[in-house]
Amino acid sequence: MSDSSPALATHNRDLQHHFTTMEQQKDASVMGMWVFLVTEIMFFGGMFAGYMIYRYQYYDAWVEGSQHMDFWWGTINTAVLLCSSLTMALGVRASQLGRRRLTAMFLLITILFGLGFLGIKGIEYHGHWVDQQFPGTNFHFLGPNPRQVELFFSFYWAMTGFHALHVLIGICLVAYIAYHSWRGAYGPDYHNPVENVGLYWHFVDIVWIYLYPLLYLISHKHVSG
Amino acid sequence: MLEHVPFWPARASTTAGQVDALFVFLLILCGIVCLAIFTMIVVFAIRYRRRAGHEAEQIEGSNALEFTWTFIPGCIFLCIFVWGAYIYFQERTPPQGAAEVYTVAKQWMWKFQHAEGQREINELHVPVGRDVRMIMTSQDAIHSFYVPAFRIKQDVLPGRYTTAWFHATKAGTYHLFCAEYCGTMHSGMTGDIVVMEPAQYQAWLSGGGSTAPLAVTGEKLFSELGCSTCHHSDGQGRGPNLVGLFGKPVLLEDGRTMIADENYIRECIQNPTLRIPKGYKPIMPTFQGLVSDEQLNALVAYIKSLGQTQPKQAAGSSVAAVRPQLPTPQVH
Amino acid sequence: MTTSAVPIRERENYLNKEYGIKSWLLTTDHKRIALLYLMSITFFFFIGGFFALLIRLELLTPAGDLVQADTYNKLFTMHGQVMVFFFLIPAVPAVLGNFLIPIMIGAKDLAFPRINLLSWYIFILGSALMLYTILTGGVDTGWTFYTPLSTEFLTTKVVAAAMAIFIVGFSSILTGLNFIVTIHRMRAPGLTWSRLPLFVWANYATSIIFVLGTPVLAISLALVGLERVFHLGIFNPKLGGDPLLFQHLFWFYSHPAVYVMILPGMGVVSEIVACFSRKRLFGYKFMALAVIAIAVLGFLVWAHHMFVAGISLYAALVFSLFSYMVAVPSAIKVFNWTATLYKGSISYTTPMLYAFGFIGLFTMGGMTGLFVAALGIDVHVTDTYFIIAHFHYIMVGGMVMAYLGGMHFWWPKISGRMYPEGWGKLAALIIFIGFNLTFFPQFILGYMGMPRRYWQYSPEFQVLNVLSTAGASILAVGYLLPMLYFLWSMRYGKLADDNPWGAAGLEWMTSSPPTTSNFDEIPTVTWEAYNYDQLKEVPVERQ
Amino acid sequence: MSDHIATKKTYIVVWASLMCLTAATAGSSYLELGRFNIILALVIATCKAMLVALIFMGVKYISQKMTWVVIVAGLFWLFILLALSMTDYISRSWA
Repeated sequence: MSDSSPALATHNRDLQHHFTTMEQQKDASVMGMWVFLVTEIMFFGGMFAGYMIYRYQYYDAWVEGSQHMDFWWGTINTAVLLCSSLTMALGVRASQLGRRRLTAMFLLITILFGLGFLGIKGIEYHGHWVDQQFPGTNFHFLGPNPRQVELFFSFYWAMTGFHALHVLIGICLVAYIAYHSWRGAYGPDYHNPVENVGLYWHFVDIVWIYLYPLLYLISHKHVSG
Repeated sequence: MLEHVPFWPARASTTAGQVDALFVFLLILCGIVCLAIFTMIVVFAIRYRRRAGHEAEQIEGSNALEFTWTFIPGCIFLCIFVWGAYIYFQERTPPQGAAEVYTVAKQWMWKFQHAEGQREINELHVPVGRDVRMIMTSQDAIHSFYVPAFRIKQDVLPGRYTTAWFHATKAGTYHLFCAEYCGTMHSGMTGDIVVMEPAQYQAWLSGGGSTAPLAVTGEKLFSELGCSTCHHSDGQGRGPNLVGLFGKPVLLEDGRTMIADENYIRECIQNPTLRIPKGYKPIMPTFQGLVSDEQLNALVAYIKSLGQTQPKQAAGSSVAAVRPQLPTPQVH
Repeated sequence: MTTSAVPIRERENYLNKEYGIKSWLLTTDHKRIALLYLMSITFFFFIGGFFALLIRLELLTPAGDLVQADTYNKLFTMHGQVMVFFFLIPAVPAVLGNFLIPIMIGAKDLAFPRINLLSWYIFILGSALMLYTILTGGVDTGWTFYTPLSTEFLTTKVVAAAMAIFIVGFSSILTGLNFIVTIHRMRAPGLTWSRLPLFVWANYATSIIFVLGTPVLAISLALVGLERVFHLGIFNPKLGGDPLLFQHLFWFYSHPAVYVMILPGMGVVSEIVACFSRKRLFGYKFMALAVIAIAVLGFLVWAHHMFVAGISLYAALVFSLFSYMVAVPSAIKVFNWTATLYKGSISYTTPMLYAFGFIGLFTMGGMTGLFVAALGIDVHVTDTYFIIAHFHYIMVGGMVMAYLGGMHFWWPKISGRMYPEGWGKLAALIIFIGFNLTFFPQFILGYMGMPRRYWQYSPEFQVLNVLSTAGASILAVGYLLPMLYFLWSMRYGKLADDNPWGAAGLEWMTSSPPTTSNFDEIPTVTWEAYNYDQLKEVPVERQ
Repeated sequence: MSDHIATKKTYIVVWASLMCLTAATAGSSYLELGRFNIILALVIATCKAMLVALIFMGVKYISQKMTWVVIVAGLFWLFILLALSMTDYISRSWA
């Protein structure tokens, strides 16, 4: 709360006019970001609700669909995202320590991991497209319950698609932050943007942590890619 | 008495009386409460109007009052809930032995198939004094079967059956409305429910020419589509024996149990491999797109009629005569 | 309360500090952004109102004779979408809330001024898309976008409309986020939670709904868009998809959205009733608790829109029970407002007239809510004019009354001028009469069984429809009046004092209009909210 | 500013455990556990999410209690959405 006396606040170029102290500013920024992440939980939550309901109704079709996921690419992609989270965390740490070049470097590696993730996702998407596993008139499936499997693929594309969109947005944000970090916009006193982008990136990672078992690992009988 | 109230809608079913009773009760209750609140507001507003020499008295509030007006309305609300739920429970629980009318809704018309075989469009004849159960599905968007005089309404969904039932009490012609917005001519998707005295209804039934009961039509389809090659009534076929299946629980391959209701039978015809009974192979082809909704209704009516010991309707009896009933269904 | 010797006109304030388009379009001042919102939503209010008038004119006769069936369907669809998403939802939070919350809590601005501006630009982007939808042929899904009608059977601008609402949803999310953080982190020293005005509490509760509900609406509309554009089959019954899933997701937000449309109104009315009774609100703590309870319980009732839709019997029971639970805090609020009047010193100013109107109409709307929450009755009246009347009593009778009441109450603060009191009272009266004439007959129509969204109808419904249309034309006059005299007063109105009503609250302790930073010095709060015992009454003749 | 700064080692240990858990969840899908497959997978996923949230996102080090309230509220509302919509589907087939 804002009960710390304004007199104590040393003037700081990064303190916006409507805040009394840097601490108040930072608290507001952190809280704002978490509230935003809650909206993201609910955004994906809508799709998870649909996924859960249909999985309950059409479990066999879900197993069938899951067997056409690319197990290895999916697993590798999980690892890639986890690595990116590590470099992101190290980047934020570097900025807390005020080491701007190091921050920018870690952020750059994070971007590379992010691009790698999207690249692998692209390979997977391409494979599904070629195998006529994109819903609609083009969809073609020979196994049992083709319609419900199409439903599964609708969820696969929608959920991973929105997730990939978030990764893409994340990459842009990290790039922006990396640039400004390199230019020296942040220091040990003021690095809220770096932290917030970090939070966003980790959140997107958490979404994938759930998407991975829900989409790729429903059944043990994998068709390895 | 309510008949004389201007604008009061006609009442022609057993449900209507129940709904009206709760409605009138709520009208009186809410009327009294509203009146009390409005009177208090007016009285306070006049009595404590701002004037010279009068000052507001600061009152913090009163926990006792707050609890009172939390607790008492809470209890009243609970009673209303129970009453409303009771009516709804009855509306959603069709009585045994009701006459069945299969309904297909589409943009923008109502198609009815009586179990006796009569077909109607935008007009439905039913007798006074008999339970009638509507088994409804939609061919396109969501529609809603709404008969204000019966106080019943049920959305009609594509891809599955929803049901509603009523027991008409008064002869006459009543509105049938589509109550769920369904596109351009939503307001034109109306029809008439013609409630007839039983004798007249019988006359109407027999006057329609020679129509085969729905189950008989279904039986014909059953063999035409080749269903009978696998579904033997002796349990020796590649598919499960369907005699006596209806209404029984079915143990599925994945360990779940489902009741073989109309929706289950419908689903099995359209997506045969989705809910396979235990012990059977997923070899049945799908009939989605191959049979129309009307044909599907006939098939369902036929399968339901199989093995009914006490034929409850004309259709049931005629089919039971053709198909000897077998004692133990294989699927349970 | 510091009426300085300098004439008000010459004192620097947020309006005259800078001039020019740029100073408005690039402003981060919450007060200026509130005015930007005010202009935007007023524009949409009249568009939506125009659609409503056409609908009422069409329904003057049973035959579909004024417009084509498709046109009529577009009219009610766009009336609903424009009014709900582009007027009612942003009305009080984005205009009055934006203007007042920082001042009421003694802050210089919202926590994130640039995000506040961004939210307005997002709103404008969504608005542009909505206008594009309207101008290029419109959309006829109904405001609810029910699948599979919206995904498979319509050829109108469904995707554009869904995108428009998707986008304005983010504007609400950002506003809600900003309010939550601001109320938590920016309160003036001494302003504890139990000292906050109820308007702030109400907007806080609203923000909770914005943040937790809106994303679910966003994703359900996005999925409708994907289904139309890329033929994904999430709700497609041919693939085994369930159209009811869409309804679940849609109402998960859109039912709480009803509380978005009423909670801030409750906040406004609480301020007005306290001020013009010159009393602390009766049961302040319960009032604050009640708004939070409504916001939370409001999330547990959504499927009461689906009692006849084909949901399970047992789910219907659960949702009906929760619906009655949410009625309890609403009842508490009505009782407390009434009790506040007791032994007050009540003056009949325009805002107070609106507050009376609000309490009356909200009570009616709430009471009829008891009817529709009763499962047995809902089966009969859902999707009929009974529902139309019920939610218009809440949303128009409640929210629009509160919004107008609030606009009159804070107009001196916003513009620095007084509105003409006589005209104000006249307009309030016209609106009250017009409203009841428009919507009361619709309750009867609904119980008679007239379904909603009907372009042509059975002749026995005509008498009541004529009454309703007559009421709507009166209502239209009532709504035009305030806009005209507000505009007039901006130039010719009497200059307002800093605290023309003698009201409590930090917003009345700064100048009218406030300076850009709201306060010369951040106040330290040592008093409870609504400390009318410590305030001097403004002489009656000066009001 | 008194941020808690975690050590590099902490982050690397967390990352290594996340990788192990990923391997575990991938491996567990090869076991035939029936419906426990999904439960196990979700338990592991939740452990991973907790690690990321607590350490990488620094929830563990945040002094504000409000952050916890916000997170719990978000998860609780997600639960409302999932649980209440599921009540409909589960009970539809009840007689």
